[in-house]
Amino acid sequence: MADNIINVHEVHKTFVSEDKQSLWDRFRGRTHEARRVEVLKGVNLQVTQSETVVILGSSGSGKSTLLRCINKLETIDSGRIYVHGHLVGYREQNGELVAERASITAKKRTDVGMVFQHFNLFLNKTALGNVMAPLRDVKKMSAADARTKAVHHLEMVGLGDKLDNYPTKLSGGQKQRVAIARALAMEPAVMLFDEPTSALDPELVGEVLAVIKRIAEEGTTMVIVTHEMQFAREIATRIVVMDQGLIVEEGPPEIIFTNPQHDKTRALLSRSQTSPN
Amino acid sequence: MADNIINVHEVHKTFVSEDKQSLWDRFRGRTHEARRVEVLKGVNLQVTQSETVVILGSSGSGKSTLLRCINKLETIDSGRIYVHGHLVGYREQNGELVAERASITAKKRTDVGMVFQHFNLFLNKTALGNVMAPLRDVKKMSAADARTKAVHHLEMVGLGDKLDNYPTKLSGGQKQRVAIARALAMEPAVMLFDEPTSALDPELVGEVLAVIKRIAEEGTTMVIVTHEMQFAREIATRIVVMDQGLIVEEGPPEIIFTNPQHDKTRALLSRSQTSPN
Amino acid sequence: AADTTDAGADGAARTITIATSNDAPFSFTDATTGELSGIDGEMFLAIAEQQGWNVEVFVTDFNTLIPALVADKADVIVDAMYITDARKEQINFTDPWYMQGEGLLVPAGSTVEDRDDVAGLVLGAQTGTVFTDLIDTLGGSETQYFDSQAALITAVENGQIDAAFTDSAVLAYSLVQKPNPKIKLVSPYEAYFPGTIGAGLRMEDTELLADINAGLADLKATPQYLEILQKYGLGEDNLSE
Amino acid sequence: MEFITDTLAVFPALFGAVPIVLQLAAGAMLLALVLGLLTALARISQSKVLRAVAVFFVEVIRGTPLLVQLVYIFFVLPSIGIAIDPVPAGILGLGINYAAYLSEVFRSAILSVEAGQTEAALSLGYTPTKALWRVVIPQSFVVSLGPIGNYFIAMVKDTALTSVIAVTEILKTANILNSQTFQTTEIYTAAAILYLMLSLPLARIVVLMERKARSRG
Amino acid sequence: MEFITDTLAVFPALFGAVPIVLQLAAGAMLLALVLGLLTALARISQSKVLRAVAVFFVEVIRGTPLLVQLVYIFFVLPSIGIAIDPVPAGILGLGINYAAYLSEVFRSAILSVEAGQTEAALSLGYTPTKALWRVVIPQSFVVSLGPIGNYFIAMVKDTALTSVIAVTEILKTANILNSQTFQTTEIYTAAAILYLMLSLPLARIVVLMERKARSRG
Ligand SMILES: Nc1ncnc2c1ncn2[C@@H]1O[C@H](COP(=O)(O)OP(=O)(O)OP(=O)(O)O)[C@@H](O)[C@H]1O
Ligand SMILES: Nc1ncnc2c1ncn2[C@@H]1O[C@H](COP(=O)(O)OP(=O)(O)OP(=O)(O)O)[C@@H](O)[C@H]1O
Ligand SMILES: [Mg+2]
Ligand SMILES: [Mg+2]
Repeated sequence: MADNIINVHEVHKTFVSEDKQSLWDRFRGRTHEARRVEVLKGVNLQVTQSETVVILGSSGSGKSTLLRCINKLETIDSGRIYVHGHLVGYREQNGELVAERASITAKKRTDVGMVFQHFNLFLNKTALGNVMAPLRDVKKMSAADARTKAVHHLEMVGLGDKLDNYPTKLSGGQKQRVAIARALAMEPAVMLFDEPTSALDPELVGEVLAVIKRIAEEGTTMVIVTHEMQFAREIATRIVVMDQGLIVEEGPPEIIFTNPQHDKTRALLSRSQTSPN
Repeated sequence: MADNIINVHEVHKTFVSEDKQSLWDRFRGRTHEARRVEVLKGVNLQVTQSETVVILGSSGSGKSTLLRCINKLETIDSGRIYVHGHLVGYREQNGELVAERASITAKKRTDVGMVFQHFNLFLNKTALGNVMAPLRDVKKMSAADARTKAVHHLEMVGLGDKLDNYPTKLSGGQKQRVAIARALAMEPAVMLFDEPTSALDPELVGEVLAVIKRIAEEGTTMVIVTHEMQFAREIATRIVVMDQGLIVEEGPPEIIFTNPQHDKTRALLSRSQTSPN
Repeated sequence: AADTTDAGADGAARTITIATSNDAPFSFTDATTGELSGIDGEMFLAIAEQQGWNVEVFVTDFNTLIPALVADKADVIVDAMYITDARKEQINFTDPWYMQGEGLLVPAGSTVEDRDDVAGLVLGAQTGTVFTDLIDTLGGSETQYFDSQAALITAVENGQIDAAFTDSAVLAYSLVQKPNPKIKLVSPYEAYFPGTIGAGLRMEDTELLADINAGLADLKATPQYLEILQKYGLGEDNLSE
Repeated sequence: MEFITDTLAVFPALFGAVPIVLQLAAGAMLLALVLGLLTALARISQSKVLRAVAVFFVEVIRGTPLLVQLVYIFFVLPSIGIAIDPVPAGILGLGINYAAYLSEVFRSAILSVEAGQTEAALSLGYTPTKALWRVVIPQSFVVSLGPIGNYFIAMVKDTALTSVIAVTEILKTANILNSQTFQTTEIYTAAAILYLMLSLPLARIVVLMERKARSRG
Repeated sequence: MEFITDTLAVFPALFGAVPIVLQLAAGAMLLALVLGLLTALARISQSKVLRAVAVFFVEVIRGTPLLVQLVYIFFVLPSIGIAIDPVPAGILGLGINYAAYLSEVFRSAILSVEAGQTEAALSLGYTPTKALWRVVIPQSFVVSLGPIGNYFIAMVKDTALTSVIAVTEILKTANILNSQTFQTTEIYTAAAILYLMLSLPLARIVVLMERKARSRG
């Protein structure tokens, strides 16, 4: 298992949200019982070098939460998540998970690149500035080196001519490609994509998918959450189907798409066939 | 022509929008040339008692603008719009249109009821308050009479049990039905609907369309802009197709739907057949 | 308060509003009794009693006394105001009530012995008093103006200024009220500005001026006059001729 | 310990000034609300003259210190024959000053009410004026509640400035006490605490009102 | 006419006070920015103690009048051995007062930066602290620019309050002139105009800065 890049083992995750309280209750310090939703109910997933894992699942099934847990953007209740054989965000102490120092977590996170649905570009920086910033701030590269590297990665995603544009002057597809370049420039062992095209206008989806496809072909290890079935089928080396906080089916795309076993998988596939979007 | 409830004659309407100026230009009082868009290019439309006219047309063709002009929510460049034989918002003086007193326009507007895409319920009033407000403020009815009438109309649209709900506590379909009741309670000679269901979740569309259908069956004169083709076909006594500021085709639904003459009409109908929404 | 001077025509007692900056020991409302007190205060009360007036008190900063009078906020300034030519251009003064001069207040450890020693020091006075003119001539490194005598004294105590010039009576009185080891009065000290104190009135109120002058003359003829001065630490030196 | 008892001993005298403070704040707020709303209406009116007058008023008031405005009203206006007593002058000064700020609150609240609300009212036969008063302004008040409340708290504190125009409010009372007893520390500590006792509960109320208004939305 | 020439004649004397006003405002603003940012960071920090201290500071300062704070700093602090000259005391008082208000500006600006920005930074290997300083705070400054500018204008006007602690700023200069020449109307009119001359251009600049910041957004 140690040669897995990602190893998710029996992970449980519960969200606790407080019920909306009335004005007076709050004023008097009364708290309602919290509402607890178990979003991941014991998830297991291994990703090895150069795999392209595509996660499918209907809305609310826990796909985003799983990705966020891998990157320690969420805490987990129980279970273990190893990246490159190391726990991220925790130390193990007498079989319990204990939070580790933030600076150590930060260092480990550079092994995992993440691309968000809403891009999350730094709004006060140009395209170039976005890619350079972590190289300088985190990797401590010199300005010149960071610049060379950033330009290289921006050219790779076809944005060599937009270096000095601020995010507001970029289309959605361009923004997402900057976000991909920014993550790639950090040379992570694995890239996580959370619905990278679902915030894009239909005509811009293609350019981003093309970039992701090229990265996959170069052998980058990737986990991708997407609703683009056609794309999933083309790119995935393995399909993982989630439902209600569990992985209910997984396998190579040619099998999942032609011979789905689980009801949920069938429902997902049939829905995508009738309506083109 | 005088027995027409609405008579739109050669109406032109141009929107003038100023180009976005740079900070410095504004500061120094420099103005760019205004951008002028002619949205209505000579529209003619007559609506007689108990007709249900449905206006079709692609986005930007001027449908909303036409409805808004009828109710004098927009000024017009030239042409004449008569409601019940009277100009609305203007007096004619030496063949020119001159703005009339606001109080006179207000009085004439009570002849025309309008239902908006976004409902525009008064947010600080309950369902009942919304329907009562214009009865009291405009029709000067007593509180008791206004209340009786408001309750009656709210019951007619199936909201007898939601009288005391504020808009925030109503679903989209319920809000739209309150808006319809509010307009109907003023007993207008004609009701204008501007895409009354396009802001609704699909499952709520039906309840609103049912209400409109019932009103039509009671013989209320109506002009409806909608993209619901099936509904248009069922309800319309006449279909009017607009394109780029002009009425390009009109006729009874059975003819328009089965034997469309104009390219635009064919395009509209074919589009609606392939995609169910 | 403004136009009460005209009241009383119908025989009811006339009400006179006096303006004061409320500095002890000249004219101030006693914190415990609520009564108008002080040298000028008690003298005016004596005059008022004799003339049959009711007295109201209007408190404002010293530098706004004259504006307040001119703006009709009060009828008479009763606040140990020196009779000066500059002020006479704005208001009328009564006959002199008494005489007094300035004192020099310094921190306890100060070596200042006379006003000639203050050159190069940080000097302070109350805004609007005649002493602002004085300290401008003394060559201080800096001059600061305070809105009240209390603030001025506190500033010396705090070491924020090195020397303060103001009415000697105030300084003496404040040290009696709150003995303070951090400050001292320079003594002996001969006033540079022995001045004459009077009450101020609007130019046009000549009738009231005559009434007060008459009352004052009567008061001076009684032993009460000297008693009031002595009660607040002044004496025969301060009698006006 | 002595400090505490001395400080407590100051309170009774200061309490005497609280009614004046409340009178000032209440009177000035009323004036500010009325004048502020009128100014806001002038600023969004059709009349160029009204708009210009309103802008001029707002700019001049917001461009000069309240302290200067109070001095002006109290000492300068009498020279053109308008003599006003300290408390009315304080109410006038505070009221006019805050009217300028409140007018901006009202104006932006009125503009923040969706155009759809006005259009709905017009389509139902309201005149533009009636739509403004019956539909738009009531909704804008809900939006304005929070800012108005905060300005009221600021105003309670700004009553301290009226000490320069001879209003015997808390600070002036403290000054007077100080010039007789010279217990500087105790007196001003008590004054500060008294202001806190006035403004903190008000702040609490404003927060509650704001939440309430929002939850009704 | 005479009024106008008399008023104009007052200006040279008042101009002398402008450098002090600018010194006060600039110094106090610098202090307020630093202290305000620190307070904002304390309020959003993990430490309960820091948060409580910050809240206490903000509430006490916002609950008491600036005038009382200035009097306190100038007349009361010396009794515990901290004697400060008028101008430094004015800078300290204005700075502390505005720090409390700016801390709220910074806090809400920081919270208004989308969580996605922080998450992106974390996912790229920034520590939370670094993400705050390198990603969130620079963006929050852009949002804060307008409010900061407006507070600066308010501060320029509030320098008038330092007249009570013997700072010879514009109002104090006017008071001194007035007690010598008694030209009340001319002097205070000139003072009011001088304040307008300072604050109106500043207001213009703030509007421009705000628009500029928004257009970059
Ligand atoms: N911060 C949160 N607090 C409370 N509940 C949350 C939170 N984040 C997510 N959830 C809940 O967790 C569940 C799973 O969410 P998640 O975002 O992982 O779903 P998803 O599979 O990514 O769905 P989608 O396709 O809509 O993005 C949902 O029910 C969601 O409401
Ligand atoms: N206030 C306005 N200022 C400038 N242009 C406007 C304005 N309102 C509408 N337009 C323009 O007028 C044209 C017609 O608009 P209108 O809203 O009447 O179209 P429509 O047929 O109702 O379209 P839709 O189906 O999208 O509602 C559009 O190009 C629109 O951009
Ligand atoms: Mg998701
Ligand atoms: Mg439309």
